[in-house]
Amino acid sequence: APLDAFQGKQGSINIAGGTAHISVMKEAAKRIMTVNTDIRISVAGGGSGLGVQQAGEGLVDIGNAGRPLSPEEVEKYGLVSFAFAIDGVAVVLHPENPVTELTSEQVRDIYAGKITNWNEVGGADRAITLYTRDEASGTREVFDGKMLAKGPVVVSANVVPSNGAMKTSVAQDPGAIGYVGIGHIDTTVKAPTVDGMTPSQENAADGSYTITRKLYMNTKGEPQGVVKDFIDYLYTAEGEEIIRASGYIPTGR
Amino acid sequence: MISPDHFPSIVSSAARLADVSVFFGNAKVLHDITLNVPAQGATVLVGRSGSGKTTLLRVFNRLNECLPGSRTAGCATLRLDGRDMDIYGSAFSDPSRLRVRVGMVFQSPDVLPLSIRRNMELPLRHALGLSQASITPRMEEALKEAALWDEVAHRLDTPAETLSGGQQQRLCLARCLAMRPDLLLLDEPTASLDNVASRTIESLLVTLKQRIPVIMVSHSLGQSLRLADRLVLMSAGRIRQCWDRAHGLPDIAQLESLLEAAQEEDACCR
Amino acid sequence: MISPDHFPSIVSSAARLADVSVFFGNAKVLHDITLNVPAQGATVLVGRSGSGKTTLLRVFNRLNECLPGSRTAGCATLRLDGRDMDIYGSAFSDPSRLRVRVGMVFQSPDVLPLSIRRNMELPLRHALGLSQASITPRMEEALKEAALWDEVAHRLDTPAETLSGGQQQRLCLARCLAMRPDLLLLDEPTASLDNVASRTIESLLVTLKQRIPVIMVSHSLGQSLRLADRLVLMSAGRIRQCWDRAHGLPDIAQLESLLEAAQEEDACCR
Amino acid sequence: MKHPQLSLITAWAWFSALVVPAALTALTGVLLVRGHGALGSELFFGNVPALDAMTGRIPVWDGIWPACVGTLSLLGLTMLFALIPGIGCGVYLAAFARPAVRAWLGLALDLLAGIPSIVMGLFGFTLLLTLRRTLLPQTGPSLLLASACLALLVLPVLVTTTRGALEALPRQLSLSSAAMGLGQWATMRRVLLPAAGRGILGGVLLAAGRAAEDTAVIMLTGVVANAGLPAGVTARFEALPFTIFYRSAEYRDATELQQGFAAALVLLALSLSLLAGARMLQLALERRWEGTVVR
Amino acid sequence: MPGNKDRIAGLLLGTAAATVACAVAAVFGFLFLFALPVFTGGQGLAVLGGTWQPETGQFGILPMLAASVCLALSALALGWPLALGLCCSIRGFVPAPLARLLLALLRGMTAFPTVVYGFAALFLLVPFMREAAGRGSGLCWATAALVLALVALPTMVLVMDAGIQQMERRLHLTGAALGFNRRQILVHLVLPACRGNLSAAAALGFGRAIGDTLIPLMLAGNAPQWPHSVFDSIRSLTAHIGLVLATDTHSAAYGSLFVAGCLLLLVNVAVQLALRALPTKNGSSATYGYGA
Ligand SMILES: Nc1ncnc2c1ncn2[C@@H]1O[C@H](COP(=O)(O)OP(=O)(O)OP(=O)(O)O)[C@@H](O)[C@H]1O
Ligand SMILES: Nc1ncnc2c1ncn2[C@@H]1O[C@H](COP(=O)(O)OP(=O)(O)OP(=O)(O)O)[C@@H](O)[C@H]1O
Ligand SMILES: [Mg+2]
Ligand SMILES: [Mg+2]
Ligand SMILES: O=P([O-])([O-])[O-]
Repeated sequence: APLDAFQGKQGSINIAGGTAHISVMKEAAKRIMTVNTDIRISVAGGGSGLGVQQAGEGLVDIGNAGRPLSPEEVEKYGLVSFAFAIDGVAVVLHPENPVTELTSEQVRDIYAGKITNWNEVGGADRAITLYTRDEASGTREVFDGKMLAKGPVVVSANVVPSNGAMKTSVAQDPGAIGYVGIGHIDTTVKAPTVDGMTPSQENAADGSYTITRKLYMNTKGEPQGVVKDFIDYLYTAEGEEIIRASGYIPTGR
Repeated sequence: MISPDHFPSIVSSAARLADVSVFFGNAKVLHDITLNVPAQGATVLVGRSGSGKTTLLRVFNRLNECLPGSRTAGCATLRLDGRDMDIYGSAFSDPSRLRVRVGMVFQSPDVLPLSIRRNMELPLRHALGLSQASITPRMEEALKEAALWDEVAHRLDTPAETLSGGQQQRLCLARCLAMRPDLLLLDEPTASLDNVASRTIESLLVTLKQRIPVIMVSHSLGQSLRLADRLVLMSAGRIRQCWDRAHGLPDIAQLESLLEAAQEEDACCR
Repeated sequence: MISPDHFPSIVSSAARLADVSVFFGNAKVLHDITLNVPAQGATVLVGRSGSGKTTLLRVFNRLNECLPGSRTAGCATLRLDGRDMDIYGSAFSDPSRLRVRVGMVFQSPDVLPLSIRRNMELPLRHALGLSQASITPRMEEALKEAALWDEVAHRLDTPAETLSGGQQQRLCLARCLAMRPDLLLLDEPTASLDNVASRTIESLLVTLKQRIPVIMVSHSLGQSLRLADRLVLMSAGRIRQCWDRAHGLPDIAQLESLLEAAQEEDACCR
Repeated sequence: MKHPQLSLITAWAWFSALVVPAALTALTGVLLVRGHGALGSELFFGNVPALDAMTGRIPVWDGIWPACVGTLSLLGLTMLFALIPGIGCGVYLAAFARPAVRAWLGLALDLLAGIPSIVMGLFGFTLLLTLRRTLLPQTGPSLLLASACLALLVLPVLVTTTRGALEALPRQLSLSSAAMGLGQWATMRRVLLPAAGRGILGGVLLAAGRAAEDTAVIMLTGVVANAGLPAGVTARFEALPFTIFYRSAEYRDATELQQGFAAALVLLALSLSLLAGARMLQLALERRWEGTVVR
Repeated sequence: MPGNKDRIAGLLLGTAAATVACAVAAVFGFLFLFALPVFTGGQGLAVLGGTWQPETGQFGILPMLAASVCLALSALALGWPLALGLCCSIRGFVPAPLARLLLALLRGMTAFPTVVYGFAALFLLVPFMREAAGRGSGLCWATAALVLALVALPTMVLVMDAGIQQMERRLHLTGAALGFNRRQILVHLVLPACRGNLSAAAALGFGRAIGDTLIPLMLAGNAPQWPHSVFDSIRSLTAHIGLVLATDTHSAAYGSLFVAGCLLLLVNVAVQLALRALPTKNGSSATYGYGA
């Protein structure tokens, strides 16, 4: 079994960064530590920026990011990236919002503050409340680049610090619009189609939904010891099952 | 020696206590006191420490109620506006309405941490509700009456705490007098002063007691005998003996031996 | 009247001050005091309030140093173990070693908020470092000496604060005596007590002063004259006059007028 | 009425006396209503058997047990670091320091007291970076670092309450002790400290309360969402307040949310029992020092 | 020997004090050192600008400073009068049993974790504010200010009450004998004499409100805009630090966080100095004893 790789080993793995990754990391860590308590794994969030920063500074062993590393980051820190899953980034609304389809232009205008009421895009007469992510977010970077085409975001948009917090906020606010990794979508929020594309992992995998990104694990230099074992584990069949269960499509190595 | 509820020389009485007892928690501190306070002159309470003098004094302005655990039983009346009022009755459901009519000076000068002027004005304004126009003349008059005006007139706005002990005590007296009380309670007003300062206060009291009935406590037997029109000896929460100047006060030696005799009784209450 | 540094009747002296001045901040509170305290009997300090009596007393156990901003100049010696020791000198770089030899009783009874027993034991154990075995008999002996044993023997473990004022004051005295001091300082030890209680303390002092040299402050002129073997009149931080019982003490009236005369001088120091 | 000012104040006093408890009741009510269902061994240990979880034989990933242990270790370590310097400094300021030292150190402490906890966390983080670049390249965020920063955060509370409690004692108490021949330290140790015990303990309590509830400092210095029981002082750890903060945003389903509410209840209970326990300790200590028997 | 003991004790205690002093110096020193490169690196003025838009290279944190100050002041404006009202309640304006209950409640509130307030408010107050405002998300200035007022309340009450209790004990017999009732004593004698405690409580409350991270982070919405309306989403300096810490250690955004930290320190220094400059009689000991 894949977990046999950890037999008789010991050491610690500290993981932090992208909030989209957490459920995968946690489940993997749980399984590993259950068979071998000598391996200690800690999992934290913080956002992709934190993952890159802390892995770069050597504060964690694996720094997760929901975006590719920039060439400067690779050069400055000597980071090595391991993509392990594909995730789409989808616009999400409150489930009671009647709007079911949007165009990317409408999304851009909404985030730019040109459209301020849902009735301008076929919804009820209700003010739109905007939610965006913090500066360190990989999800935000993908959304800004691929959905908004680097268009502006009004300064009055609420800022939330994680994918989970985004889902929670949108789920509570009838006028909300926000965005999360597709893996986070459940019944508490609703994802409208964008330009006719339905956000789902299948569509993200087969390319019919284009606003996608990969999820990466980053290490400073080539991974060693249990850290390498951990990364390898996520590429085994059992690892891919975990990734799928969290709502992502495994990429394989 | 005469009976406490009948001083022969009494023309009219300023206050009367009938069977008044005071408890602190479960301890009975005053035992069924019956006392008649004449409308003229000074009534002086003497007795060992802890015999209940202060407590008795506080019966007259219901100040015992401000101490935790106290309870007062019995009947106490005060002559106000020509009528005998039950001070523990419904007429004074708010005891502060009684206290503005009864002035009290404590053993140690309790000036407020304010200027001299504000010390005088504060009770007049907020307890009596007087207007500024009537406050200023009252203040001056009271300070003169307490023989303090000349010493403080030029420094009314300095903190009262910068006055000497004797001056502070006279300020407290003046503060009472400005309220135009119907009865004056003095708890060892010269205890914390040196000889010379006490003499000043004493001579003030001699004139004052002509005008306002005074009940005072004194530890100094000499002072008691100098000032008293009536003398009340207390021990262990009871009135032991009363004298009247008209019928002859005891001398110091006599008083001292009486006090000493009371020691045994006090010991058991400790 | 005699000179302060030479009492004719002195056989040997317990303490000597030469040109001692005490400052609080910039204020000079004692001015070049020179005083010779005989090894026998009581030296009583009298004077108006604020004349520096307490401060002078505190010179002998260096307690002024515990008050913020104080400074002492001049020379003070104490006779200990047959030698005259400079108490501000290097022999007492730690003043608490001096203070265990000099007992002090304050004006208001300063019992610690502890049981009676712990009040007695605390200084014996922690200042003298005695063992429990030697503490218990010392405590009993001292309490007997202070005429308190019979009253407290059955309640040694009750809070000392439940004692009466007079009892508390005697407890403080007993606490000092248990330390077997070479000099006893008493600051108005009966000021907060009633006549009878003061008499008890007074009669205690009469026997005590035969054994231990006593320096005491008193506000009561009567008491001063009863107890004093030497009388020192202070005003405005200076010694004005000294008397010796052997050469005749003044009478009360005389003393009072002297005090009153000192008033002007004091007024300028207020 | 003659006193309109008084009636106005009376109305306001009643208003505050009603509105504050009402607000508090509403907030705790939410926790109780939505969280009580999750109180149970599942909340603490997930699906791991309680005994295995407590001994750490099987790591707990879905319960708050590691967070509880983490918070308690953090609290213990913090107090270990803070108590002695805090109380020592308070004593020094109250009795031993020269006036100039007192004024400057007092100012410094007031400034320290005003430092926001996130800034203290930031300090911890910069300290860590500096240490890594210089003396200790292997260090990382840890229980040790977090409790050291927390100790700094609560230090001024300890110092000021100790100092205040000592300075509030009657001056006569120290004069009497000195006159009895007790030295400066003996006076402090035997008389003043015990007499001020109540106030000092109050300060300790306040400090412990802050250490137990703080999130911002540890967020930057070593707390993580999942780590199991603390593996040592140099390892990362879980802590209740952070768990609650994390759950409030990251819950995946209704059960996890309910557990978040329940965790908040647990932290609340922990803090309040700390308060109650200290109060009892205080009464016992006072009785012992006074040497009086109950009658 | 007792003398030696004293010397050793003085030395040890002095060491404790010196440790504390070093710690204070270290905290200030580190933060200023880390903030310095921002200014020497030429980004200084950018950081002290009025717009935060990292995409366009604008890293101004002044809106956050304004938000922090506004938030703290409004929390104080809500909390301080309530604290005063509660003090009045406790000291005689409501029946004694209720007063005792209130005091116990307030003592308990000091042990009430901030995160618990934030969590409960997220599900109770936020939806309510959203409906009340009729716009926005309910995550706004007003929500955070309300909860912060509650957070800062018990400390303020206890500091005020420490002084009031002491003063009342000193003055109540005198006042009563002059014919004041208990409420008049409180209003006319005790409160004026406790001004030191009242302003110390305000300073403490302000410090608590401006220094809190979780409440604004969870409840204020975190939009980096200038505060205009109480229903606006705003970002405090503390929340800003929490949010931006995750960025690249060499970016200007990262540098801004040390400037934010220093700004918070400076505000704190200003409050402390202002408090010291206030003419108070018993101010020096005003903040003490609230733990008792
Ligand atoms: N607030 C109180 N609570 C409980 N007991 C009290 C209180 N005030 C006085 N007592 C008790 O009542 C008794 C009488 O006290 P009171 O103060 O009236 O005596 P006193 O004659 O004025 O004594 P002194 O001459 O010392 O002032 C004492 O035994 C005292 O212990
Ligand atoms: N701790 C202190 N700080 C500053 N000044 C002081 C201090 N103690 C005493 N003084 C001043 O020293 C002078 C003498 O005070 P002292 O207490 O010795 O007088 P006293 O003769 O004992 O008066 P009393 O009879 O009122 O006790 C006074 O003017 C007083 O103001
Ligand atoms: Mg009395
Ligand atoms: Mg004196
Ligand atoms: O996965 P995130 O970087 O958007 O938190």
